[in-house]
Amino acid sequence: MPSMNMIQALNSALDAKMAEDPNVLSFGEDAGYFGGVFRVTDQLQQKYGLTRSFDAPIAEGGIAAAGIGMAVYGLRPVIEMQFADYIYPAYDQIVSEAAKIRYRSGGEFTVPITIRSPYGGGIFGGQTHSQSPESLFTHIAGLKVVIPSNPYDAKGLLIASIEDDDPVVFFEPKRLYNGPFDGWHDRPVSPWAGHPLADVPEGRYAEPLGKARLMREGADVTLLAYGTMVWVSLAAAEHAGVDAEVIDLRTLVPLDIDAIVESVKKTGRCVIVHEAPRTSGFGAELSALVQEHCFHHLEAPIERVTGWDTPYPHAFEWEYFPGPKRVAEAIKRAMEG
Amino acid sequence: MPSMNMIQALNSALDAKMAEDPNVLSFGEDAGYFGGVFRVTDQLQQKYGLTRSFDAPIAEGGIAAAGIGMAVYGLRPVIEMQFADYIYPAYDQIVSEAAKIRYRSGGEFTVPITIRSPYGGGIFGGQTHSQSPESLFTHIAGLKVVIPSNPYDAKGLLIASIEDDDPVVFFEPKRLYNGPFDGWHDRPVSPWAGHPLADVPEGRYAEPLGKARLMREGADVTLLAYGTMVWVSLAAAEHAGVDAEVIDLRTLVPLDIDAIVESVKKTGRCVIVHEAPRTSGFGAELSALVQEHCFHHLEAPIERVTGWDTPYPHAFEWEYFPGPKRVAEAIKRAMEG
Amino acid sequence: MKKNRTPLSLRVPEPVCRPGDKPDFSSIDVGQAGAVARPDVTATPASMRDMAFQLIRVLDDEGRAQGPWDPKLTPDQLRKGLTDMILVRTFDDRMHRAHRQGKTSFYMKCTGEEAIACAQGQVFSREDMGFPTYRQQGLLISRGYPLAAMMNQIYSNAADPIKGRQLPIMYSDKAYGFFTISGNLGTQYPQAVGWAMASAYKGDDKIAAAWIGDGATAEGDFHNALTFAAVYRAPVVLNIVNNQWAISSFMGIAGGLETTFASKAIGYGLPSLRVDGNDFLAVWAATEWAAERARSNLGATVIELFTYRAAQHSTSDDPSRYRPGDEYDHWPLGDPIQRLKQHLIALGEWDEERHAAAEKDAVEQVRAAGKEAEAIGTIGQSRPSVKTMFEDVYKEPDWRLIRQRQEVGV
Amino acid sequence: MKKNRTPLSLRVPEPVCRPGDKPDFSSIDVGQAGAVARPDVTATPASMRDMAFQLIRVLDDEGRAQGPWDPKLTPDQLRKGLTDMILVRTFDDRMHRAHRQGKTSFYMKCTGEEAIACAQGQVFSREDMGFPTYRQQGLLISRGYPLAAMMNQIYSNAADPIKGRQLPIMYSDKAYGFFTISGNLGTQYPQAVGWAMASAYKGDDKIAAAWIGDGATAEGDFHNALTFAAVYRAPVVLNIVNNQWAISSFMGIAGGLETTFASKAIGYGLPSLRVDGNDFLAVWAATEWAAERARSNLGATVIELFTYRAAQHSTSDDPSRYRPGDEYDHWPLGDPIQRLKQHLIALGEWDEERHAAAEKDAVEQVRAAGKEAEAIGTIGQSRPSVKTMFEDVYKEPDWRLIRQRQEVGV
Ligand SMILES: Cc1ncc(C[n+]2csc(CCOP(=O)(O)OP(=O)(O)O)c2C)c(N)n1
Ligand SMILES: Cc1ncc(C[n+]2csc(CCOP(=O)(O)OP(=O)(O)O)c2C)c(N)n1
Ligand SMILES: [Mg+2]
Ligand SMILES: [Mg+2]
Repeated sequence: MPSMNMIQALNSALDAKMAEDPNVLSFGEDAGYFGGVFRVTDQLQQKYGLTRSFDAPIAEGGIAAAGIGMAVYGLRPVIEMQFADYIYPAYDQIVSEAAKIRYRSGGEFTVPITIRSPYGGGIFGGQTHSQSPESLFTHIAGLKVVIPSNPYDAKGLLIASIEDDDPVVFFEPKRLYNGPFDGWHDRPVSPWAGHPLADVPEGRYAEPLGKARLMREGADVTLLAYGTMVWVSLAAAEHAGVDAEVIDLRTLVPLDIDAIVESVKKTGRCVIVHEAPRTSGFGAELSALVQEHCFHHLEAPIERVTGWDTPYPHAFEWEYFPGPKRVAEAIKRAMEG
Repeated sequence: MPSMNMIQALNSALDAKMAEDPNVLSFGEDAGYFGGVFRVTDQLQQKYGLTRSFDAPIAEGGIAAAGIGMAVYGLRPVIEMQFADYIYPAYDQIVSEAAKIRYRSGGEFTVPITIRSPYGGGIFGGQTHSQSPESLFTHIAGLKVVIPSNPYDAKGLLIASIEDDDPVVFFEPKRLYNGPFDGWHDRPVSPWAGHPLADVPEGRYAEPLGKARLMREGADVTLLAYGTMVWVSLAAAEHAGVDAEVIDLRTLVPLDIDAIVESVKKTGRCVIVHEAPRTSGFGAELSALVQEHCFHHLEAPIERVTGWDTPYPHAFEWEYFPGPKRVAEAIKRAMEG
Repeated sequence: MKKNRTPLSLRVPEPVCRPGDKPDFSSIDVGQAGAVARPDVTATPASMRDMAFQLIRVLDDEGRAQGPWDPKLTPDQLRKGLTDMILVRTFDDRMHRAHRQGKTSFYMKCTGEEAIACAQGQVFSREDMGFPTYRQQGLLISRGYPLAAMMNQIYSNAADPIKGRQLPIMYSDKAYGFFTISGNLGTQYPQAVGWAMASAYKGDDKIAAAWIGDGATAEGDFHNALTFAAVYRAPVVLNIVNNQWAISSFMGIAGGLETTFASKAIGYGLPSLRVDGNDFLAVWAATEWAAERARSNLGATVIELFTYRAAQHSTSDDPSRYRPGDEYDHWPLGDPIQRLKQHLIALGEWDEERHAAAEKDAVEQVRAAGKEAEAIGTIGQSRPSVKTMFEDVYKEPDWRLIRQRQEVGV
Repeated sequence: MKKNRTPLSLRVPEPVCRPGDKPDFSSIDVGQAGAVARPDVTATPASMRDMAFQLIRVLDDEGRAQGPWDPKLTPDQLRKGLTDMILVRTFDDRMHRAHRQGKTSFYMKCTGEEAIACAQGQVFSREDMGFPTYRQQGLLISRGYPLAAMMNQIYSNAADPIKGRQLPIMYSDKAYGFFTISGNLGTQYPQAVGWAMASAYKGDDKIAAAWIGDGATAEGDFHNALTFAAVYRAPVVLNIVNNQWAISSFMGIAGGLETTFASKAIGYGLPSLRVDGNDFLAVWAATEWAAERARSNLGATVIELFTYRAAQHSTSDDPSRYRPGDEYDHWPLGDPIQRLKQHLIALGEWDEERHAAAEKDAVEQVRAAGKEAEAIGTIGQSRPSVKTMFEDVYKEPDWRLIRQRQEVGV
């Protein structure tokens, strides 16, 4: 089985679907000939032709709207938003249209679109190349929200998203494109090569939406994370020396509530980690759900470790980024109760 | 003191500020000559002239951007988004620009804008005249979010918002414009006239941002609400026959955390009510904050009573709307623990 | 560096007339019927920019068809156009009354604009996809869509085809080539372009059409639509219904004082036509031209349909608060029904008697449909099953929706 | 209804040349220096639509100033323009090297486009407000902004005027009439219009100017800016820097094959000028025209500045992957520095020796500034105090920010 980094795995997902389904096409800013600023659509135009993987005008709203129109027609467009920070001009089309067309038309028109977007920090991208806007989409009924943390899931979840008959917002943690970054920014980073989750089969396979992945079994505390924070959480558990259970949520909507509840009922403690600002981040929803479902099992307050309630500050990336130290401290607080 | 409904009180706030500060101006779709589809800006053009209260093109993003540019210049624009459901085309300008200009310019440029918008359901407005998108703004560092529940606060908070040196998103619960609607849609509705909170002074006064209002003192359970849900919560408390403490948050950002914590520590129980869909609604943040601050005082799981995770369905308004019955049930669950 | 001597001042456009003023359309030049040339559909956009500043008219004041844009319709086609328009107006009047009677919470008429959708509903086919706004009920009606089904939607009753989910008049019907109307202005416009791109991508032969109001052209979606249509040469017809009003704002607030709406196409390199929207023949001919262009893989055309919103914006509106009550009477392009009637009579293919009969027939049709729909129920009396509230959010409900439905007990 | 016989197909524009191809600009007509008429600033937009399809050029191939657009600058003004451009290019080169040396995480050059900001920085004043994108460093440099302050920003060091908050080159300086650059393309454009509206509202005499790239004109913000500028007759100059590339996308993806970017103004009823952006004199003259128009309360002008992005998009980019490496050498409008140099020499106001001295002086200035900035520190070596991370989110921090700051322990 070839070892792929996340970029290659995502590219392989698109390749597999485009090979098998002529209704799948891809477009976005710089996503055609050039293959995308992160190279996720590399060589697809060369392989499948100009009309199946192409450049788009710098108009995220237009890209989303055109994709919606295509999806209504019966295609399965995969559109790229160059950075999640630039998804806002498309916000109306995504939340007012893609999310609601099935409902408002009584089920007659549907929008099987996949909206890919690199997201998250840790790449020294400053305010507008580092944001994590996932909770702005989890709030919208009608959207699914998917965030893989490794090459194997990236491919399987992207294929599942493309095959899904509902609109999916698919955020790619760009800090993980090349390796399982654990947040120790001052230590050498490891590449994906050789990592078991970088063993990515050729061809089509799908990972179901709505199923979390247990990354580490543990008895003492449950860590809920997604994207880059999965690796940070694993590192933090190790750093804290605590037998933590680490759950990679993988899809925020639909959420694998059973996996979460089962784990927290077992451990009685819960730490939630995300990069987005704290207030009204997805951690708030997770915290609310956990206390609603596990109130009588909780032995300590649920902790949230998150980005601060500030814009993403270029020079203070590592103070802003919820690194293993901060997560480990939260684990300790959760353990002390 | 004149008795005013909320529309009159908001109009009076604008009038007071425009009279006193030539830098205050107002514009929006149909907001000039006609005075706004809800008449909040009625007669302001006639009184202050064409350039101080005027119509805008149907381009919410342009309205926000023009307002931002004016605010940067030194004016204090008050812009109207005709319905909160139509704020999304302005989302990028609000979250990427208004919210971040002070920060990204090192404090040199500032955006003292007020973004008014009627929001919420209960008026049979269907999917696109009923939404409650507040949590999409509470997540954004740099924005303040204000939601009054009565004429007195509406005026005082709008004046405070206009005077505030940061961008404020000011949501007006349109179901309350004409009366303190308590969610009993099958019972006669009462107008504001005669209500103590409809006694609105002429001229300028401000209610501070960041201070909740205690609407009902109680010992048994804390109800957290804002906008229309304040009145629903009061009705629900009565309906449930429980000695509930009802807190009107009034501003979601900055939030009066002390008032919340004090109350929940006293009652040990908490019910949160909002109209927006449940997942990632502001109730999630409130729930997370309450359990973080009051974990050891909680005697029952925190309840959330919210809109469902569906678009706002025209024919099922009252099944969707979190009415007093549903809130009362949640109160009972909270009491039983 | 030069400095201006006098201080700057902010200009806010105002209409010529406000309530109490005498209506005045003297600033509007409607040209002459038959005067505008008809380029070949293969003409380059650059060669026909002047089309954006003229008004294509076919019917003259005497009701005769003039000039190169005469679509040469058969008497049957003309009569169908006329009776369709009559039916639309009759339906509108009835539904407007239904609102007063409390049978629906909301309604929007297209009075004075009937020629547009009734002609275009015939030029485009049901296999094409229309992306309408809320004033193209004529598309459905001219295609024989069951009036009762429209009423069921308006009444949100148990037979509402879209299950009570939307405000009245927000129809949706795929089989009739009618895309689900959005409450959010403008969003349909670039979607239509995407749909057309998909048809081209597949090598199919279907084209798309979209409608937008003069007011809503200011939305970013309008810009996106024209950019994408031009760049990818999408087979789409982009209609701008310039009825001069956007609720209480006159078209000057959308930039209509500065230039024509048709001229917006120029900056994208798209061809545009500017058409008398109250002239059934002109609308038909221009639409046919644009549709043929799209079908010939020559890309998109923008059509400005110049008309006047004769009625209130919606049942929630009272135009006498912001414009002279009798403004419509002075509007130079008249009434589309009267003008087509006059034409048919001039042709000897129609007369007052037949007209009266057609009006009576329309009333009958609407009455019959009304009976059918009201038998199911008007608003509040009947509605779809509550459990449908939780359906169609996704193809399959997730655990949240299942539990929420259980909580409601349905 | 007619159906097309042949199936539709989707058109995706492609540039004439890709890597490996021989550069070919034969499809581009640059016209003749001096050939384009100069309307009076009071001309109506409708009377000057053709300006959008011509190219205003002053400097001919021999470096002589030709025609009615010659701004008749003094030799001192010309020399300042030239030395400013040299300084900009020198600064760019140095900062680009600084990136390779790990002193900054990012840099963006404006090579080949220096004439635009250097000329316009003189025509507009510091009391006016410029709303730039990331390639208008010439505005600051031509106004004598301290190079060391720019470097401090680029290095995010302790003296960074914007406290380490933004990516390198995202300058902000109110006193220099330079609005904080946004990472989000296009947003500044309608903000500039709002700022100009405010000046007009107050009866002041300040005007605004904004810059946008050819690629970013596709954003909805562009549409909003032009609509609001036209409707409220805002005193603003709206510049489109058409350097033919948007990262890897050629201008055809933004609609540049279909028409000129200047022509976008027509659909809003705004006047537009299309200008040789590599011709310092033409840029100056067109800008002066537009600025005078704005200052005279006649409203906004759109200026397309036609140029070529000679360097890579940013330090993260490698253009040889998507266009011929030697394309710039074949670009017909040449290099702005060379052209102004040639002009000054032709006037007898400059020579090779003085040019070499100017280049040396620029290197010296940049070196001195570099020393100053590097003494404070390059990226990672020095930065503002961590506690500033929590400042300026609001005027006053709320309890969240106070507690979060405490959590960080600063
Ligand atoms: C995005 C958005 N903004 C505002 C509205 C509120 N609104 C509904 S109709 C209307 C006026 C539209 O005018 P126009 O586009 O000219 O269409 P017309 O009603 O004249 O047919 C407005 C402002 C809306 N529905 N959507
Ligand atoms: C809203 C938004 N979308 C996408 C980007 C990413 N991006 C940065 S520069 C750029 C190309 C811009 O091209 P153009 O406008 O022509 O300006 P130029 O770089 O040529 O000066 C893109 C796509 C962005 N910064 N903002
Ligand atoms: Mg209109
Ligand atoms: Mg460019």
